[in-house]
Amino acid sequence: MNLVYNEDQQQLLDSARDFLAAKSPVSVQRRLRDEASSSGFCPQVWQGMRDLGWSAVAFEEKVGGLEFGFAGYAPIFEQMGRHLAASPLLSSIVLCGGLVELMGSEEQQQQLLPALIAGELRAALALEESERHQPDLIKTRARMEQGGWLLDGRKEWVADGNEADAWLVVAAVDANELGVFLVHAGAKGLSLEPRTMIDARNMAAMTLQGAKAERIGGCAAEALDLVLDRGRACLAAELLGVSEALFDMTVEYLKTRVQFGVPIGSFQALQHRAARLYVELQLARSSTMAAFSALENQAIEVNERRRLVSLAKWKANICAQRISNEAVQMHGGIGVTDEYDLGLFLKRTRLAQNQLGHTDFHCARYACNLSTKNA
Amino acid sequence: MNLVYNEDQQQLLDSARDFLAAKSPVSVQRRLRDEASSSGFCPQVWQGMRDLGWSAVAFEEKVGGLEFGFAGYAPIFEQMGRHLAASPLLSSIVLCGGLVELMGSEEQQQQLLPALIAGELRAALALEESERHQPDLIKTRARMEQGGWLLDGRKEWVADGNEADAWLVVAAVDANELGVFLVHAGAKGLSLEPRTMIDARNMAAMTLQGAKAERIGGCAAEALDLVLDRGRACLAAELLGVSEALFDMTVEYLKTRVQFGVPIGSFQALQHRAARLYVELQLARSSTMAAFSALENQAIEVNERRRLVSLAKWKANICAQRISNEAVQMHGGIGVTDEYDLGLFLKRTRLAQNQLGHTDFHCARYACNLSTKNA
Amino acid sequence: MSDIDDFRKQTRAWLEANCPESMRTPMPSDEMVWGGQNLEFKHDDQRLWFERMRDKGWFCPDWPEAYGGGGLNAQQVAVLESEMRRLHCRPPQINLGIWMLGPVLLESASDAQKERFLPPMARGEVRWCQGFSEPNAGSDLASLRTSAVLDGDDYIVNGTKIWTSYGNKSDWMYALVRTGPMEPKQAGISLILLDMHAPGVSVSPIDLISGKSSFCQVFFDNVRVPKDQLIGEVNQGWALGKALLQHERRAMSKFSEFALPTHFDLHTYLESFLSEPTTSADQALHQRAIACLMDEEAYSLTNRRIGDTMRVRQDASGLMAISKLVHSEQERDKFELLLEILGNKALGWSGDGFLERELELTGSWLMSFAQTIAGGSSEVQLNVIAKRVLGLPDAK
Amino acid sequence: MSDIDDFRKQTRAWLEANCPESMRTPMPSDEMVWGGQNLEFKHDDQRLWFERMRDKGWFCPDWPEAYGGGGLNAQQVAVLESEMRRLHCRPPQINLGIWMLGPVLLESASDAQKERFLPPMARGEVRWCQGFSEPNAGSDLASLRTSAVLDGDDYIVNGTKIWTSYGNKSDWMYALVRTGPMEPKQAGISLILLDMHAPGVSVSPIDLISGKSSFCQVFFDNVRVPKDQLIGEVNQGWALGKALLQHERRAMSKFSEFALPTHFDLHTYLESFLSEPTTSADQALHQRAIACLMDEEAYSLTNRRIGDTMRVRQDASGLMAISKLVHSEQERDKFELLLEILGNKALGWSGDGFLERELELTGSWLMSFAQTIAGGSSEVQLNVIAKRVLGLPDAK
Repeated sequence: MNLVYNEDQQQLLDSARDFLAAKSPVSVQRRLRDEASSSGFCPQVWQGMRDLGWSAVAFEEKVGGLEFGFAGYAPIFEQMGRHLAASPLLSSIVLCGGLVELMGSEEQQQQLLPALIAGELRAALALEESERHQPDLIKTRARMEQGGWLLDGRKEWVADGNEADAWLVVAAVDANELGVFLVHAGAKGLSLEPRTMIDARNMAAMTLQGAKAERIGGCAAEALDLVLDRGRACLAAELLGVSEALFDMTVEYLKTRVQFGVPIGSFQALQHRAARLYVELQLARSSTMAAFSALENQAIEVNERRRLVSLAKWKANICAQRISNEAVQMHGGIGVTDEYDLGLFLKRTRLAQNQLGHTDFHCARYACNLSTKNA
Repeated sequence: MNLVYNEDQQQLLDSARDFLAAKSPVSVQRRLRDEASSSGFCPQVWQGMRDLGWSAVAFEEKVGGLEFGFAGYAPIFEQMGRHLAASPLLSSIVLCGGLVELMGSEEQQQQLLPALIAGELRAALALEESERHQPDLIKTRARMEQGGWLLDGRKEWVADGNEADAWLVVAAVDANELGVFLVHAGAKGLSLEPRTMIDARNMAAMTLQGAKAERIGGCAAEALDLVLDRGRACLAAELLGVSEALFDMTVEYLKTRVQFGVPIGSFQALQHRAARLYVELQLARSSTMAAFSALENQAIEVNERRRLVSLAKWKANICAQRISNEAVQMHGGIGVTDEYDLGLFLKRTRLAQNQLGHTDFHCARYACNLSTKNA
Repeated sequence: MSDIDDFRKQTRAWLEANCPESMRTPMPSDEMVWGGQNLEFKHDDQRLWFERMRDKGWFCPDWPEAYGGGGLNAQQVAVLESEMRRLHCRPPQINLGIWMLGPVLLESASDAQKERFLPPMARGEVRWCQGFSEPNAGSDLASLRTSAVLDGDDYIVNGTKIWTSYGNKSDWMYALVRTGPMEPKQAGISLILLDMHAPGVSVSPIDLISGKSSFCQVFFDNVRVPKDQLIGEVNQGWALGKALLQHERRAMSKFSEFALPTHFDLHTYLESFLSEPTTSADQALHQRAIACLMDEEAYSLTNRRIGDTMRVRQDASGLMAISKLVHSEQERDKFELLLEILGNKALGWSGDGFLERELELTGSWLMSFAQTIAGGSSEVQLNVIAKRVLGLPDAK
Repeated sequence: MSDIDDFRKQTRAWLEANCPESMRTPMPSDEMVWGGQNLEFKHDDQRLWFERMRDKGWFCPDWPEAYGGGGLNAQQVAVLESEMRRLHCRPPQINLGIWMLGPVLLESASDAQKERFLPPMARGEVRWCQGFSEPNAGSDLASLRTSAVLDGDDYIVNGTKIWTSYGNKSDWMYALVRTGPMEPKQAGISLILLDMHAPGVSVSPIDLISGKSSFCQVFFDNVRVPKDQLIGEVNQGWALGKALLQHERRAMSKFSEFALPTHFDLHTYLESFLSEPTTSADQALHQRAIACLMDEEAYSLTNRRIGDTMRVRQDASGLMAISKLVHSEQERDKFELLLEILGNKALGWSGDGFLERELELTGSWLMSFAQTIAGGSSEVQLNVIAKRVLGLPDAK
């Protein structure tokens, strides 16, 4: 386990920072919101990310990947958080691409992965059926008719679900088995309703009424568990980046805002609170680094991977919530104005906190996977 | 509901403060500890309390009581907490006296209550069978033999159980019914083992092997619930007093201890922490006052009484834990020395916190009794 | 029967006869009546209740009758308030002028000023806003820079005020301005009254993270203010401003007492969304919500204790000092919990797919961040508790 | 094969041959070997291991061989440490002199002083204690008052030191004393070494809330200290003291690395006492314990990250600055939770009815309060993080 970025990761971090600072400053996100963008991301930025190889990072060469390893996503998502950059990287590449890679037949892989990597096919994962993450609560059913699969059900919260080219839908094949099904845009019996969220990104509800689907692989439980863990680690890294951005803005504000003739950062009560936020940030970073290490480690026990990923998402959630609240409070009035960027970061934290498992979810999951810790 | 002391309560408070300051300063408690007192309280102080009428406060005149009302115990226990005074007032009067008053036959009342009030008979309640308060978990059994009751079982934590003249033992009569049984000192089949606790008060484990007992009244559930609520309110008041004593010591220390050429109370970080403790203290006081009001109110719904009493004990527990920890921390080195009184208060808080329901117990109990709140 | 019992009897009878039934129900925020030049009523009962209370002089029951008040003594005011509470009467109008500026004018204005400003205020004819904060003077109010320079019989006012509630809907403003030099800061400040329709005044509502808001920034570009609209002595306005803030705090607590219990009753949400927690994650969330409810009840008991304490004429200043801090933080914490309970349902911004109350919850959550900052930030409250209540020493 | 690989191979072989099996097991606190004049060994393996490491010079592997050290370079020391860790070798002795005073002597003492003090230290013949804190100089160390006044060739030392660990078992003390005037405070302080057996030195162990302790108060009544036992320049000891505290922090982290994983593994207790929480109260407690465990793991990962960061030669000072704060507070919080989990079982003081580990837990809980104060209180740690790590400005 390595808890600092190696040279390759550091290079990725630097290039991600330079690219996002230049092409995806927060103003881009603000404009997407003000223009009520239906996709919630900027196509040019997404193109730029692909040009930098971000969509290929973790895949094998035979499907067009770079074989860099999954840990490459730690610096990338961290920087996406820092710059508040929206993109379909998580939905289309990490989650959908990951499922195809792990479960798809040779043919499906060859057909889908290069297209996903190239951005010719943008896919979104249709999993959640309730307002909080419950990956086991799947009521959407898949049935076989005339040799083909048809899906019935409703997915409430499909991230990046609007205007996607395809969706991977998690559905129950029978009482004990979950499957993953590919549904293409325009399929009969498929309808989507956009949802406007506080982070102004792309979210949709989906109704499936006998929608035609192609099954990807077989029993999904294991692969889904792993792919969701990858997604959780990416969200932890994003939250870490968001938190660091908020923290840096706040420390800078404490140093420059003058009240009563002195910088407010000289007030000891604020100093101690800032110091405690720094502590939280460091604990969150260590946990996130460990989660990525666990995901890179082929030999790791499943329970240990789960435990470390849940630790990371739990801690990143807590850290982001606490830092965003304190950032607003320490900024005072200006922090609650829409004009200032802080609120945009705050709003993003809550979506990312809730996605793929809120704080209590991961606390409970950690407990369930604890037994091997000392084994 | 009245949330401030009325004139009568205020007089009780003043007289309790004067009496305890004169006769039961903290040094008395320290001496009891150093001498490893087996009773854990000072007989003269207990005599003085009875002379002041504290053992008679809430009883009816016909059994020698003052009919002052139960709310008289709020100022008394608050002051006992403030002065760290040990006495059998809770065990012998509030709990045992209360059960006899509520459940006993006319004859039992006439026989027992005047003796309890006069201190001729000191009784203790043998209830708990596990290390945390679980009033429903009673494995001690009562059986009838030759027209008399015999008890079998083990009580682990009997407060003021050493050297008592009698005990009220809570035992199961059958699977659905609890009863209260009077066991006298020296009964065959009864044995006690003293336990030396960190607060140096009186605690014992009790073994019952066919011990002869007299039943007090009938089904105990309802009366026990009420009497335990009274005890919880008294403990909340005691914890409030302990917390206020700790808080006052701390604020005084902050004003006088000089470091870096200034009183440490001028450091803003400590000021804000002290201010937050003050807030906790006020919330705890309001809740405790409401609990006593609820106990005085004959017309109150049982659920509302339970809810308010659990709120008070919960908040007093939290407040005491937080204030005791902060008191030690803000005192620095001197706070952890045995020579300084602070540690004696700290140690008492944890026993009182645990007695008759720790924090989570009362949180859960509050939830169970919440439904009538808005009804 | 004593005089006061007699007064209680009469008051109760009058309220029962004159307060329309519909004015005895909880008041949604969009049914508040704001006094001012542009009075608006949603229905006749509101107007009836407004006019009847106005004609009794009971918008400001403790003011002298000469200025349009009710002329009641403190005991009678307490009776009136308790009787109104008993019947759940809504306040007939909301008026910052009466609650905050009025008492200061009564104490410190000239007779001519009182005669000019108080009676229309008492009739609810003027809507007042407050001009204290500035972009660079937040918690450090005394560093304000809006200047008022004497030019003949007028002050020429230049500068800007921020966080002025309903600045865009108000008729007049009471403002702190700098009439003297910068140092020492407090010594050069005066309290003036100015007409929001005067030339050179412009108002921009401020967008908050929660969306549109009632807060405004007000700009003054060579606004002429006749010098007889300065209250008290020149350069002595700081004390008046502090007195005003005291009244503001009292008004705020009165306001929250009258206001409808928040739409966002955690208990109700808990019953709807988490009544039978099954997973251990849900149980943990449930427990945290219960703890939050318990703290809310402890706070509401503390508010009752303030009343009980004052009733027996004991000092309630310590309790009053914690009230805003506790309430605003509890609200924010409650919304944070509601967000976790409702998950994505509480993270919508607009449009289909969300119930109105869900969107309202999201807005109220975001607005709750402003509440721990506006009207004296939590940090200022903690300073006040530490220094005034606990007597801890100043730094250095 | 590179030199360092070669060194690793040799070291591994030597350790495997020379470290007795029993010295490769976790070390209970009562099996620590303390170097000093009164060496005590519980069994022969301890002595063997002590003597073999001593003879290699590996009590202080990085010191010059001339002073009895191992003469290893930084890379070799790292290899030695990692190999010892690999085999779970116990430290052969605990010696504050070597870990804290030694490096300062190497940097700042005269040659004569080095020759006199370092070799016996390197052989583990002297047990050292630290004389910094005083009753009125806690966090504000520079306000210390113990005086050393020159009288011929001796300093006459008067005053008192507090919180001296094992003052009653130590042979020598390094102490900060005041040789110059009070103002400016830091400028009049010197570092001296003194013999604890010198006339006029008396020592009283301090009783803590947890009972007997290893902390002592040391009193100096006209103690004569030869002036060649003053290290560095007169009145320039403050910088040396600060350097010592830096070494103390590093030693503390080494110490905690070597020490037996705490007896009080929350996870184990949780499995014994709350493995199947049934009541909702127990579930809440269980959840809080899990959160506590998670924070513990996040901390232990952070400690690993310090190592990883240093390995790639990046700046780990920020992480090191949080370490003591986080660890000591987590320990206290963990004990608070254990108290709630064990209820009355964790509230016993002595005697029958309690298991030894229960009583030990109670003592450790009480002792945990001292850990957030001793060795730089949490408040001092927060100041350091705020100022040195975050660069926030000083007040005024």
